[in-house]
Amino acid sequence: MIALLARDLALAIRAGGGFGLGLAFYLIVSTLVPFAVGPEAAVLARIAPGILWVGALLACLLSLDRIFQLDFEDGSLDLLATAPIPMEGTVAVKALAHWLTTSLPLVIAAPIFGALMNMPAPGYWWIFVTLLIGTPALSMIGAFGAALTVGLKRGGLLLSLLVLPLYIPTLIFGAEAATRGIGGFENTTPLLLLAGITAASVALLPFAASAALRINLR
Amino acid sequence: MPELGKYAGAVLGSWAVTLGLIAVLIALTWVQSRKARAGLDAIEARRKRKEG
Amino acid sequence: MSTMTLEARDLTVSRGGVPVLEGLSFRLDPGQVLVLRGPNGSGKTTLLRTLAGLQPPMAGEVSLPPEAIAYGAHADGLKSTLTVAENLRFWARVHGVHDIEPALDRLNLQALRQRAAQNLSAGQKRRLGLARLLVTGRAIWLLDEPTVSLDRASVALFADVVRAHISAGGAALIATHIDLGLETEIFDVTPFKADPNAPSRTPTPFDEAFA
Amino acid sequence: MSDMHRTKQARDRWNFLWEWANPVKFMWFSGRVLPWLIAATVISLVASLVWGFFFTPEAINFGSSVKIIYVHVPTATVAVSAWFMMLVASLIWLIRRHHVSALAAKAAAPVGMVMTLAALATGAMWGQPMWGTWWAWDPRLTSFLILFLFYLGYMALWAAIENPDTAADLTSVLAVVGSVFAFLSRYAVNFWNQGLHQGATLSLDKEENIADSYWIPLVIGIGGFMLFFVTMVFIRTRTEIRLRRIHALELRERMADA
Repeated sequence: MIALLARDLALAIRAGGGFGLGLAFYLIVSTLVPFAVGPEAAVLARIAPGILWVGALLACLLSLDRIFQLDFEDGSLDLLATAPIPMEGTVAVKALAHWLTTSLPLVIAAPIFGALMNMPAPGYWWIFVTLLIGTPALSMIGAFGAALTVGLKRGGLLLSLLVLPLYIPTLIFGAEAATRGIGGFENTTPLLLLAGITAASVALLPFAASAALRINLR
Repeated sequence: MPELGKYAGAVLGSWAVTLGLIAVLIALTWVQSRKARAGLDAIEARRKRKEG
Repeated sequence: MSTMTLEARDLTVSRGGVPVLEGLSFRLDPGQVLVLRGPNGSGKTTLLRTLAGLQPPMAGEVSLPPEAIAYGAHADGLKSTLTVAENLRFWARVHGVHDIEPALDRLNLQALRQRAAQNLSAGQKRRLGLARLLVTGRAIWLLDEPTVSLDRASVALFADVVRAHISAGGAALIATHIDLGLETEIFDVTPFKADPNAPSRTPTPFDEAFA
Repeated sequence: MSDMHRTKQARDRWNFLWEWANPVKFMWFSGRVLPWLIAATVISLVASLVWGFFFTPEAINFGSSVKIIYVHVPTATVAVSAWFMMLVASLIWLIRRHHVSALAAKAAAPVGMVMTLAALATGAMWGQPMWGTWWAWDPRLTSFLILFLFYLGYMALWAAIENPDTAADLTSVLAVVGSVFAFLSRYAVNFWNQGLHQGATLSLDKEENIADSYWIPLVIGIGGFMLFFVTMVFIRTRTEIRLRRIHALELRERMADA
């Protein structure tokens, strides 16, 4: 499984694109929002955590279809399915690779982009923490969606349609925890719920995703 | 016709929307059902001819 | 490897819910090479995928020891940006094997080991795909047209590899039209073609099994 | 020993239920039942709608707007029930591989979606005069919007996959996972906004102290919309079975030609 992780990371690094594109998209979204809502600092500061969460979610969505698509096309997935690694492990490792290459850079960049929106000081910390806790769920749910649509020719748009509703609880708890934290309110409850969603997704969704993959390989 | 007062628009509107949506659903279901029935009849007839 | 026998009993395989081959019974013992023959679209690939466990059989059963199968498909599962050695090392590590040198030697890939897979010719890619079989450490090879795009010398090389594999107690089931010059048995699947209109399959207009 | 025996007996006793999952039997049974079902649907729907529209008094606080509940509450009830039915049917398909079950889930989705849409539209029209806005991010409204998105995704996945068994498998997996997330969303949305909506819609009657005059037509209406749902699912499942049969026969013809 470490071999698979190492390979996926090597591929992402050599293909370039991987981190760069998602990060650039995130930056552009964060830049466009002030143009749309106006430069007023107070307004921007108020909506910053929400925008940063939505932006991270969309940037994460961009590269989801590549989690399994390339391996499906070049036959690697067939060979992995007959390899001694359980399919659930393959799914979990690929979701982890997606998190490391796409989501983690977003988590690190989010506080910096927060500065563009006049986010108050505690915001840097809270946006980082909530994204750090929440993005593994985004990657895992995304891997499930990618597994469902891997055999389809134009699966990209369908993938968004399937995955975005599944992102709603994560988004609500993540943005809520960040907003409350910035306002200086108690935010243990949404943080715990966010962590709960991440833990449950990482524990259970590999089974659903590997079932979907096996169905698609038939 | 009962007197609906100031809510007439809302009441009539929601009834119209609901009944309209249901009508569309029934029409769609009916058309699909007829098409499937005709298609199956055609293909079964073709099989009969081939066998007989 | 005395128990490494693959056996199919009264097997029916299906593609898209429709049976393509039915009533297949055969066994593949260690040291045996079985060559699958049959026209294009006759279901050889479907049969191999079913035996490899990628799809469930429609009827009948397959018995084989666990983790004994190495499947070689049309696609080699190579990553174009990785080098020959990296590609091979990946599959070796997945299967818990550490030494890739013998496989590189046997398929004459040593000179190419640092070349990225995207710069290989079709035949070289195929050789790399076949080298993958050696690093799986598995006894029963299921190969789907393994000699496509190989020149005559490479086919001979491949035949040597298969010969060495079976003399070490392995076995191979190969779908190919080429004569490999091996001691092989031919298994022609044509007679087992499923009759889509067989009366046994459509007893009533709406059978439980739709297709 | 006796325990196992008893389990087996219990299983035999319920076996007749599963036989209805056979397409032949389903076609026969649904063909026999449908005329009665349609009659019952028409009678109960007409009764409740006429009663609700013409013969209910105005509520003190709500005026005639209270009449909207006779379309709003039943459509909302069916919208949620339809998703539950699809979840159960998907599980039956995944576990017992009865084709009719998968097709019934597929058949129910458009009905559920239309009901969700009707509940949303009537809710918005009720909200406009009452809350002064068409749309509020109220937990119940929001949950229904999310439910609508789930219906959309489910139907889009069915439409996108060519092989019918693969489509049945994948949509069933989606229905199961989606249900969990829909449930989570319901709680997340509650947490996120406490809302303007009536706590429980039926409690409205109690405040007015004239419970029965609102209640009886509403209950008949819920029953009528449920019957309507069952009728539609029966008809649509029959269509799906026929389409599936056409698909199978065409495949067979193509194979025979090859």
